[in-house]
Amino acid sequence: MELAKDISGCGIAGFINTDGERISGVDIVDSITLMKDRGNGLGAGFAAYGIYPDFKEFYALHVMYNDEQARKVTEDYLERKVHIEQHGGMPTRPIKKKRPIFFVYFVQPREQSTKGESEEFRLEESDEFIFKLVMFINENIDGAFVISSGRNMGVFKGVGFPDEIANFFRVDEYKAYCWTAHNRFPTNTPGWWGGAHPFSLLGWSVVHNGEISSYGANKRYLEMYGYKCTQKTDTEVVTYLLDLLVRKHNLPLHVVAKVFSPPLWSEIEYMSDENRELYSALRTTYGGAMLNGPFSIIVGFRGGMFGLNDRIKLRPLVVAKKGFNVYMASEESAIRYIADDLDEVYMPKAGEPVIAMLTDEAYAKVYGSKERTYV
Amino acid sequence: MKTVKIREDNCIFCHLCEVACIVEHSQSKDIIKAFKREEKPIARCTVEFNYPVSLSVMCRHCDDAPCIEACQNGSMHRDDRGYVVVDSDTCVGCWMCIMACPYGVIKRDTRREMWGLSTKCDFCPDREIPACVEACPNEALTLEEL
Amino acid sequence: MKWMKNLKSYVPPSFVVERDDYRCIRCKACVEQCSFDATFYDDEEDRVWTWNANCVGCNRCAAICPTDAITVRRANPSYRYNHNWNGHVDGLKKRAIFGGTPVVSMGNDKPYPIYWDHMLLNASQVTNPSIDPLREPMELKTFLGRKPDSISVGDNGLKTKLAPQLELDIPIMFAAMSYGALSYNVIESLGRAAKEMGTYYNSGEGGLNKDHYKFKGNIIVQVASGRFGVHKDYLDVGSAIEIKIGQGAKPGIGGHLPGEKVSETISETRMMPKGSDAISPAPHHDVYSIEDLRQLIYALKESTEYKKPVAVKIACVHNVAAIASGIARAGADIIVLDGFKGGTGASPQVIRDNIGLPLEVSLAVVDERLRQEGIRQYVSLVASGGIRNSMDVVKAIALGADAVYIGTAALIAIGCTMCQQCHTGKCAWGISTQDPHLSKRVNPDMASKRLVNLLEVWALEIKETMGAMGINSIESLRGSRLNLRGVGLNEKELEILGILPAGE
Amino acid sequence: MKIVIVGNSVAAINAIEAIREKDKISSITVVSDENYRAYSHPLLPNLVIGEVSRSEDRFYYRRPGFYEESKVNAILGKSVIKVNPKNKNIELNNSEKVEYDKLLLACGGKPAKPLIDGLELEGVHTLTNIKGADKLRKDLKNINHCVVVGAGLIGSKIAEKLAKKRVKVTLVELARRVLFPVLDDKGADFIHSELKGLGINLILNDSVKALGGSNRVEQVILNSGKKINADGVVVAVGVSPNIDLAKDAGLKVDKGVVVNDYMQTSDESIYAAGDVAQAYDIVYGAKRPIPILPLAAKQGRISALNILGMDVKYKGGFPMNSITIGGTSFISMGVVDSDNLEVLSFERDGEYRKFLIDEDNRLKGMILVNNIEKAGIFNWMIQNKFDVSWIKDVFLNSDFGWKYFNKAFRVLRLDRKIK
Repeated sequence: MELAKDISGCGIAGFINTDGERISGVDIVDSITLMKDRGNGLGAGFAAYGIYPDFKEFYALHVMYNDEQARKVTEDYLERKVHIEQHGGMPTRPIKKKRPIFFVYFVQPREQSTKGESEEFRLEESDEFIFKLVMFINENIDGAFVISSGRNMGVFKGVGFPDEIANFFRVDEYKAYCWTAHNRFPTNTPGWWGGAHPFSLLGWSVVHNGEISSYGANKRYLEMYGYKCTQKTDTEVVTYLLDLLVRKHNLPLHVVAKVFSPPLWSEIEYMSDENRELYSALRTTYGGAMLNGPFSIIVGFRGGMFGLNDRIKLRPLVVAKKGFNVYMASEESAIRYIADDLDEVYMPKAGEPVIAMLTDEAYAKVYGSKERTYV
Repeated sequence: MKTVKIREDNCIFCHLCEVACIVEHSQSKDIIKAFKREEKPIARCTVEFNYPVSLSVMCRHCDDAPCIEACQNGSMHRDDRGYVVVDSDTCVGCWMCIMACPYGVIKRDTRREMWGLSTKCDFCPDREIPACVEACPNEALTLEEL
Repeated sequence: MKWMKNLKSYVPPSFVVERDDYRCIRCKACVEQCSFDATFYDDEEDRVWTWNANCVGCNRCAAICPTDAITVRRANPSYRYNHNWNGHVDGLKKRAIFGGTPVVSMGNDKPYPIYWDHMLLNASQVTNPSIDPLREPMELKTFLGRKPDSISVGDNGLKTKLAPQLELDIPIMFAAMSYGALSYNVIESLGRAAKEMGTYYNSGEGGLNKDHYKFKGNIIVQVASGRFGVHKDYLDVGSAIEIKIGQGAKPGIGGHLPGEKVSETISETRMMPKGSDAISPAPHHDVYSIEDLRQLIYALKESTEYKKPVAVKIACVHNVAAIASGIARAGADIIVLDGFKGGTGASPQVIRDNIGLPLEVSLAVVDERLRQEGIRQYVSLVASGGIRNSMDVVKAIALGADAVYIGTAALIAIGCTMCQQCHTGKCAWGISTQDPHLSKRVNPDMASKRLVNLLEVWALEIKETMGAMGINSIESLRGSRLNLRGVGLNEKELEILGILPAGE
Repeated sequence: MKIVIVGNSVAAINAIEAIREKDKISSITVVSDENYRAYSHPLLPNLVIGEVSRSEDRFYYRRPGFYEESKVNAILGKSVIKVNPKNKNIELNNSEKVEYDKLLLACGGKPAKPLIDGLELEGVHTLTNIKGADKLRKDLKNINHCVVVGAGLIGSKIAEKLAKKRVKVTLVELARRVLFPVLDDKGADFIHSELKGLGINLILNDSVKALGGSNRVEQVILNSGKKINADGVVVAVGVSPNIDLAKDAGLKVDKGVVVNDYMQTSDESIYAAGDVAQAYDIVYGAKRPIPILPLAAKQGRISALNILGMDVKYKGGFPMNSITIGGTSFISMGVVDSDNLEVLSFERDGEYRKFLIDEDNRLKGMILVNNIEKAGIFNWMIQNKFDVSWIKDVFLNSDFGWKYFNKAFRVLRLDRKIK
């Protein structure tokens, strides 16, 4: 088979309409499917933002079960911990191969669930509550895995080529203002449904082409802050690092980019005093969060999309703009296939983040509040 | 002109400069033969010791060499490289150079039949780096512009 | 033969010096070099002779001999084999004859397991590219000191002020070895090398000679229980201050510099009378608890206006993790872990050989404990005691160290042959001696160059290894135990080291 | 510039070399009454007994081709009869005149004439030049017993050489010891025993009054009245500066030609150097002629540099001698015997060391016998008026050397930072 050679790792793609216009999943499926030889059928997935406007206040838990027993245990647990507004099986089309079962739950932390069962809960810490909930399920409940847990977003992923997965999850029927997609060529971990990408936690979803050679260091860094890396995948640590640095440490995204892909010390030496102090402090403090090794990532988050390369640009990433639309992909063809007459096409420099955000109006329209949060 | 710089702080009193000098000026240039089979040449450098001081001293190759001025028949002369050397064919062993040398580094070789021979550092004409400098294990002798 | 052997010792020689008579040219270089009176020249016989009983096996004579005429061989006394008693016979005799406990030097030389040699490193293949350090930037810069959990960044840049940090261009420093234990020239060499390589050398507990104030910016000054040479200027010259609680080679006991080694300059530097024994007490007499340590840490910080990180050095002992945690909470910025293979200038043999823990294990448990407690950010860990090569450094960093100290390795680089005679003050290589004639044997120009070479080569080897693992900055290796796999270790050892067995 | 040099020995040759180092253009003319290239005067005794021949390079002061390479016009075998400072020329004995811009008098010394009757007899020789040496060498077959008059450097040396040739030798010296100005009694004793060991009959405190014989010398009559039958006599009572030319030309003369610190005579175009010149003696503290080879060389160089207008000062010299008689070598410098100076001395196992130091702790003179190799260090100390107060205690150590000096001084000296 021709695919046996001339392979280059994973393919990633994503686009956002910064005006908040919701677009069907057909385009993203076309775009990622075009980069067929960047995958090998062992994993594909999509993340979509703005797909549950009716439940935008609720955390949408996409949960994958290996069996009914797992579902029962999980649902018991969920009922104890959270208020479930609505739940049900996720809409799928028939597929020939063996597959897990998928359920979606729209939940809110339950204020009354306090004593004896969990620590004290305060409303402003609902993100943290859900974070712990997800960590608990993923770590402790056999056969259950939360594949996404953000509000007004969701992840669809599994083992197969992108078109198969899209077909299975009926991705074409969803409408989102921001889509990201992944076509997987796994090397480190065996292909399983939960291990497919995007990897997601709360509002974060990450698609990633590459391999984080610093995985071991990042993992232990995260463990110090309560993150359990259960998936043995480096995309997982990227997701958790984003959650830690942005949600908990309040670092702006462009600064996070410099934590992930910091400038060389030889570059820092020649910076202005102010920047030198900043970058030295970043590297000194966040050495454990530095992503070392080849990667290009597209991160979806509440209200925006973020693309980044490793600091010496060992993996491809193309950015294009057309009107309100911002596209990112491993290959330019994947963008041109779904959008012609592009205003601008370029390859970002190593370690230079590309951040596309909903306009303020669009954000308010989509999320019903002007005050932005990342998750 | 480069000369051997004496770094007494590094001299460890091992005598290897003398050994190297003897070998270099021997017939065979073989260390065992020079010491055990042939007439052993006189070392041109001398290691002095007065605890804790130790240092190897050899000709400083003065710019205005008094030994040349004192020589009665032109045997002590400056060679093409600019170093002060003795013409052993003509030296008559009058020791006038010894009398003049302000560093006291010329030795007497009285083993020739008729004439004595002033023996001093010739800066190893067959080598790029003098043997003593090369042999010093602790860089107490270095080749430098003084 | 000029001398008669001390027959009452009843101990056969440990070494035999063999001289090839054909090769020996009687240049007497070996005679001058032997500082243990083992070699002499008999002019009547025209022979160089060796008194084997005095030979310590330092190999100085063999190294200096221009004709390679000398071979120093170990003389294994052919006592009848007895698995139980072999290796103890001479020690028993010495105690019985001399009535004192033998003092030894350098590190533990007993065949305890060396965990470094049971850990293998990872490398990239295909899926992530390895990096060629000769072409690509490869960063070893390391900062030691307290780091915050997070920093905040405003529109005008950094809002969080970082605690003072030690900046290292290479995560290898020279361990505490005092002026007094080592000769002036060795200290000079360490200082020069540290300066050139952008790292630090540790003054040790012997104070700092005024001449060496020129290395300001590359010195860590030590405050030990003897408080020798500790004063305002001394603290000011240091880039960091290290409180020595314990030392790997002799946990639980103090130090002893014999009066013979307390020369004029040593006496001046240490601020003590010439010729008197320099005794470091076992404990600091103002530190009898962790609270006292906290007070000492803050006293030192106070006196240096909080501008310098304060390190605490401890010997690795059984509950090292808990001790380290306490020290971190007591306000130390850096914790130095000194494993039981760490060297010394003098230690009772029983202590050196039987007390302490391996560095590898201690480092693993301390790093893990600090991470579990969420305080790993607040202290830097420096691993020390028996780091022998660059891969030990890589493995130490992967286990969780921020940097390492090297002592013995540095001394070997400048000549040491591990003859373990430091305590005699007669070091034939000019390293652990105050004899002005012997100490000339270390030429600071050459020795510092060799130290620089060593560090440069190690740096390159570390970079090569990092490149092989596909990372280009040392922080991505730090604590990355997934890059280690254990071989030949049992399950419990693997668990304690926090590494997977090979194949998993 | 036209430079003319009268004389062709050490001072002249060194002057030529110095000029040619700096100036390749000026013409140099050398005039000498001896028809030989410059040779080594100290080797004359060796020449007499055939240890060295005139065909050997060893005998000469410079190698063949020296004059050509130095582009020197050498007028050899002609003597200068007159110097005309007014016309700036010299007159040769063939009436030829040679013009000069600068003139260097380096005409050396002439043998002192003792007041002895019968010096005109056959078999009576002097030994100040090749001619005398040749004459003696040819006469050697006729000599069975030779009386050497004067036990100076040449006298002692020729006595030793003749004795080696199995000639019976009697050495007569006016003073109480041989080599009177160069050695003290103890030092001279070493030579005395060497000479006696060679079978030389040594007569001290006596001098020759007359030589007897009809055609050839047959008898030597001493002041003491003693008569010695001898068929050969070598008169070696020293040399005196050859000042006649200078005197005739109206230059200021004393014992030698008087020169200033720049080796310039009373005529600013005329310089003098070597045995003829009367220059400063550091140890003596006044100007006097010191007829020794190293000083002639130095003065030759300095006068040449001044001729070229380089303003180089002569710092002065002092007597120094190195001689080997039989198996004894000695080197002496400056004052060798004095009652006013501090004297350090040491004698053991054939080694003799003596140092004379003044009240300012300056070394004034010294004698080394047999262990002579560090002599030059003392030479430097005398020359530079070195304060020896802190080091004189070790002067008598046989292993005296650099190791005894103060470290800072030693390092600077050996680095050639202190000249």
